[in-house]
Amino acid sequence: MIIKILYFARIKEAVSYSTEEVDLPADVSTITALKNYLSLRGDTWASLFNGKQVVRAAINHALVDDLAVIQAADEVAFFPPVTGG
Amino acid sequence: MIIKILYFARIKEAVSYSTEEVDLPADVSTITALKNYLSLRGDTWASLFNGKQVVRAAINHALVDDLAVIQAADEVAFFPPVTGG
Amino acid sequence: MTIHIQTDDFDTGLMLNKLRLASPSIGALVSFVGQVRDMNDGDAINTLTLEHYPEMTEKALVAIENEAKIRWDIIDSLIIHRVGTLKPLDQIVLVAVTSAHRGEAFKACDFIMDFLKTGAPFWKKETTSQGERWVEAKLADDEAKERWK
Amino acid sequence: MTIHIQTDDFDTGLMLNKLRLASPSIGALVSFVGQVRDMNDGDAINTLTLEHYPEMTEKALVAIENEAKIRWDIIDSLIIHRVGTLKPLDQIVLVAVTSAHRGEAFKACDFIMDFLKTGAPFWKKETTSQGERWVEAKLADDEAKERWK
Repeated sequence: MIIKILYFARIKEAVSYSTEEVDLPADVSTITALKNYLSLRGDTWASLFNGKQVVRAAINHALVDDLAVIQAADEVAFFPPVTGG
Repeated sequence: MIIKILYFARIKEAVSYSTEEVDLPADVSTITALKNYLSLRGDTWASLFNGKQVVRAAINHALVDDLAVIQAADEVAFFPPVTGG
Repeated sequence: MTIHIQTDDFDTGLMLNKLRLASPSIGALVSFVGQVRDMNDGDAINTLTLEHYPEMTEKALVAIENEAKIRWDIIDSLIIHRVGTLKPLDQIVLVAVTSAHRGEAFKACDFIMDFLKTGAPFWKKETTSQGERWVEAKLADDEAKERWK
Repeated sequence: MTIHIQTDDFDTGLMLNKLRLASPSIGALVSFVGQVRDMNDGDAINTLTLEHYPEMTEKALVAIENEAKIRWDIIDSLIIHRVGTLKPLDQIVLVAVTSAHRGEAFKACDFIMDFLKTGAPFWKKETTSQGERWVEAKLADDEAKERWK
């Protein structure tokens, strides 16, 4: 399935992407699975998602936890804990 | 001893005084004693201080309770619970 | 710490900007504005007249601001309270507090309002179509004050 | 309920007056203004740049305002949040809440700030004499949010 992924702030800088479209294997259907899948891209990605720093996720503009299910055409976003206000 | 008494709001209207000087007998030395002393002036005063409505007191611009001691030249004020803000 | 008791209206935006721009160590400004409502206890309000005890008012408000400054790490505070005759939509009171971080300013502003409501010598009289009446003190205000013990 | 995300500065006094004068049933207006401080973690701040996730930001803030309106008896609320590059003494955010009585507006404004701080997709990067750095989220903000459970 094809989804859109957005990256923000520190994470955007780390991966050098702000947005991309990816065609996911059928078994990559949760945020955890997506993190693991992206970690295979190399050290930068692996160290980003190794759990040492908090990476928050949103699906279709709503904050979700790592067990949230991803569906085709979803917009997934990865970002550090927010610091507005 | 001579003290000054001020009245505010509903109480000022009830007693028709805003301020007066009174020469108190020596045994009238607390707020309670002063309330009792003033109650002798007549029905209006007695009903004001009979405890059915709350009458707050200040001595020299500080809120006090009924056991507070009055001294010569003090400024005593009587008023209803405050309603500012 | 500033206190103004006045009959005139005040410019809330101007006062808040002054307070906020006083120091770049200020990160938070919390303020409360009280306004005259058009209804009270089911009756339409024409005017609201505030009486106070001038010699005591400022002392009471200084004591409240001092207590707030002892309890919380705030940078500055401001109280403006009007007296005289007001009408619905008029501003009655402005309380504003600055601090480095928001938690302190929120608590201090809330605290100052609760103590002003229960300890500063102001009294409200309102005129309605039924005539004049003194506004009754609210039990809710005494209860709000109890939170800070 | 109004939300503005903008690069431009805003006129706090004007916005507060508009909100307050919208109805004579309003008795209380509580507001928070956040300002860029000149120091953070011991370093002098030259600039602060706010990035956000535009498609999500407004949704997140609407959800927070809705939740505040469910929890407390408030009349209206306003959130203005700036993005882009700011400097010390610049305003970052305004949150304002109106209600009939002050308790509701105080709680709702405090609540909105706590949830904005932990749930709205804004990120701050600051430049100091040491260079650029992302501002770290604070544990204190997560703890503040826990108060509302």
